[in-house]
Amino acid sequence: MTAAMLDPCVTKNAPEYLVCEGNEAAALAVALARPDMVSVYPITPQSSLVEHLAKLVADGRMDAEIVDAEGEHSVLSVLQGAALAGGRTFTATCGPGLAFMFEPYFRTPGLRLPIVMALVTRDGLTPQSVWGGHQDAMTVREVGWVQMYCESVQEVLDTTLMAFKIAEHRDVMLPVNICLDGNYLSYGAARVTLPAQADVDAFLGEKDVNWHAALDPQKPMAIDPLTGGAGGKGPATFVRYRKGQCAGMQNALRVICETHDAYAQKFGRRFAPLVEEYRMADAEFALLTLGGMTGAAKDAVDEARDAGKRVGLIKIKTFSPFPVEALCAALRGIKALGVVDRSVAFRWNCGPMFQETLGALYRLGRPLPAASFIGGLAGADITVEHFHRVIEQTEALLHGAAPKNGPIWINEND
Amino acid sequence: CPTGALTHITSARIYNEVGDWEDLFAEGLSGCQGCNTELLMRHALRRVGPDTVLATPPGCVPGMGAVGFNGLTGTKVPVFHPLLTNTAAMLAGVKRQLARKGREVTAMALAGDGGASDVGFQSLSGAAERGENILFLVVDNEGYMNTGMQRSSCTPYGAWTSTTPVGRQGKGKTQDAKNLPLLMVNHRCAYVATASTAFMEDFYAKLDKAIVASKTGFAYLHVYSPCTTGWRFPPEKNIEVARKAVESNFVMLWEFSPRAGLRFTHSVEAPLPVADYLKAMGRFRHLNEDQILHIQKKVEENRALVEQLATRSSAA
Amino acid sequence: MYEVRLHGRGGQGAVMAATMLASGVVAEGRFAVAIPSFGFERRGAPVAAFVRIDDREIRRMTNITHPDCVMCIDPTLSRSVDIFAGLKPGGALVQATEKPLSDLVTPETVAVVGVIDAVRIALDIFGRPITNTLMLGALARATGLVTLEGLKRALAHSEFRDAGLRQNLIALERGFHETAVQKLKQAAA
Amino acid sequence: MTNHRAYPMFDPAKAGAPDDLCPIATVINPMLPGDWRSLRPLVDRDKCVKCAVCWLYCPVQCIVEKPAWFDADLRTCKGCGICATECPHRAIAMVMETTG
Repeated sequence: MTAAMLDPCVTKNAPEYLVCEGNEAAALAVALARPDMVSVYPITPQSSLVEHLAKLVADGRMDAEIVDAEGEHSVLSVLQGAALAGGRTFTATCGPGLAFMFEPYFRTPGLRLPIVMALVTRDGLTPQSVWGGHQDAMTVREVGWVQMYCESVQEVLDTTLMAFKIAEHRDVMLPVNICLDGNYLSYGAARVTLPAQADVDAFLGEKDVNWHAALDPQKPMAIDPLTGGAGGKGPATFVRYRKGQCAGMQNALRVICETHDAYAQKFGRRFAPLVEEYRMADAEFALLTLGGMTGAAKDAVDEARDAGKRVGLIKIKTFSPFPVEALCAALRGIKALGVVDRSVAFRWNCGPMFQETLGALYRLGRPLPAASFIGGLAGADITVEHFHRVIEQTEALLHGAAPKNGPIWINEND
Repeated sequence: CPTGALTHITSARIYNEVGDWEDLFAEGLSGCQGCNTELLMRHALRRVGPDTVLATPPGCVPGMGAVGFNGLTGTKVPVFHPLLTNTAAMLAGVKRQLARKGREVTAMALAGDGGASDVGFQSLSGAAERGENILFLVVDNEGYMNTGMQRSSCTPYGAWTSTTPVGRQGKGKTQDAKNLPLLMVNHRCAYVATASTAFMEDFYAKLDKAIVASKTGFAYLHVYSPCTTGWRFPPEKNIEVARKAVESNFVMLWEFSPRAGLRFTHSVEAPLPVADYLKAMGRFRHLNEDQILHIQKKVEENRALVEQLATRSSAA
Repeated sequence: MYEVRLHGRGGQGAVMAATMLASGVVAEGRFAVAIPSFGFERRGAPVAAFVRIDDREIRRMTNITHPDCVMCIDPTLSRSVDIFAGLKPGGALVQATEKPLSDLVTPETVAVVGVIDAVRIALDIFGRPITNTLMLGALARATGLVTLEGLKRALAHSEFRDAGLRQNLIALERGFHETAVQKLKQAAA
Repeated sequence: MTNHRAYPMFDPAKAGAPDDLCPIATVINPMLPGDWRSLRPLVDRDKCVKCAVCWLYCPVQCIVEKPAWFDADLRTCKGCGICATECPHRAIAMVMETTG
């Protein structure tokens, strides 16, 4: 458990491993990152994350301003102000909270503020649901935040630390979401290793978040003047900023890889930065997964391998910016693909990751039979048994079965 | 004339004190001719001074160029566009972070009545409840003037706006205005006051108190700002309209602090009939007798309510 | 991989017991994952939590439908909940009850039973019927899944402090020592 | 509150801030609205007692002090006429701008 882990005097006697839920792992990482300001508002399944943060501050183990704002809209607004005044900032939300936060959320990437936010993913309303699913994160995937999905509690902790480094990198300067599956990762507890504070300090380096735009009386400037319009300098000025934002997103692909490398060197834990290839070397077909579902999928792949099926798994970690090149590289050798989404792309009648993958397949230049599976909606479990069926149905494509027009609903008959 | 003599002394006193201080807005801002908002914000920012961070949510203040356009700015202190909805929250973040670094600055908002009383009210109320150290100045021109003179919850009963138009059926706004400053009193802010540019000395005194109060709590200043364009009166009549609003008790000048309670700073004991005020502008031209009566009754009700609060305060 | 399902009522600490069990296992250098069932954990309402234990890293973050062991920390819960649902043949039951072993009715899948009059002991220790740490001691005794030492280390690193910690350490000990364990003769799995 | 002068504006080039990140503005708008005027204030220097009422109420704050009177800076005066209306000594008249 947490047990004064962050007090340098106590760290010496801390256990080698602790067991904590994903929300607590994120909170511990935030404390290690020494933010200046954390603003919070409770919402299921994120609430325990902000409770852990509040407790860390109340116990004197974290030196940060905690602003209990009156709603998510103000939560992110407070952080925008703090970041413009030079603060390292963090918050967390999900589902309806994200929807309410949308106005400042939509604006953050354009301000180029390196705000870090845990997105404890939750399915969308309606039907009324308080449970996990990726619908909230997928709905905002085009807004311009960097979004990385975690598979394990340890990865939540490590990715949260890396998120600050990635967001604040001068070539990126974009807000980052750490996406962790509501329920299964947020409340699921597992063994994690906590890095030492001194190592984290060295890894993250000096805070310098508002070198480009500051609200400081001694450096007067106007932040976000009216820009654009159809005449004069407007159009060119606006395009310049938009291109800058696109460049930041593309740079993020490189910086995410560099940061994962540096993290592995410093802390000895290596996670695939963009796309993980699991048992892909001689795979004939593969599953494509995202986030907390991946562990069960890997177990299923291992069992299918034992049964002689040449199946592999590709996991997308960085969903925004979409890692087109890395995904194409992973897809190069296979002949059929099953894409498992935990949310719905209503416009395309498939999963959002499936839809994005179709774009990558065009880039690959090789047609590939692929099926869209949708499961785990509103807290439903995607079990090893479910993945066995996904493997069977994907394998059928290999043998000439025509891909279904529309998604295959994993939990339809549970 | 005695009034003139009084004004003479007052104006000279303010001029002698602050006339040399730098106007912290650009020389040229594109407020309408005779814009009361431009007048009050130039005075206010000069008084608050350069150690300030200024928030100007969408409205006439940035609309006239305070935050600038394509690389040009209209303000000499750091200034930003919050959203219409999050001024108080964003400013709270700025102020807290600068305070954390040991910097003493005034975090000031110049917000319109719409962004404060309607869509931005949650953020305002939350920041006031948390006691954020902010000077929140609301420019009340009783509507969304920047977007084309639409109704806000601060628009008074009977007023024509572009969304409460006058026609065969429509006779202007059918509801009374929300009393935002009294709502802020109910938040027990460190300081709450109403002001008018027709009473500059009163405005300056309240600015000074609000600046001090904002160092340790939430200071709220509600300044009535007659809008020549939206209220339909000639630009040169601006101060006259503002003055008549006070002299008819349509607008009352008072201040509140939790310790001292509420008190009138300029009590009008023998008010003009409100019709004299209403006649001064085009937005009330269509009113029938019943409507004028309704407004007169509301003015008296409001006066009685504030009087009651003031009496209770002085008794306490 | 060994899978445990914990049953209790909201407010009794079943979810916390799951995390504590995982901590105890991890304190011994092995791997564990604890997952609560996701509902509205109102005081008194039935709740469940799941724990997976293994010697290597556990990847799946899913619910448990076919547990190796069921632990029920409330004596009356089995009246309203089918606590044995999906239990694997040869499974274990750890039950809080004032009944003697001989009075316990169990399905054929149960091969090992541990019982303890946890409410009485809890009232003795805490003055309140908090049975979760007691039942962890009982689980350790009945299944050998985790050592008492591991659980103690988990408690020491928990949020418990001072008197609360001392009481819970006593509860662990008494849970371990006052549990009656019986291996049942049963049909082969 | 001892300082009543603006600090120098931030210089993004000197700070190494690229011009394609957060939109900022650091150059004061040089726009002067004097050309908006159709009427212009004309001060009767004999009547002016330098009471500063015109200065107090001028929305653009364009009133400047002269040795024995107050006058309007016509680069920024928008010609609203408030000064003429409010002058307690009737020392200001609004007169038509001449064309050309």
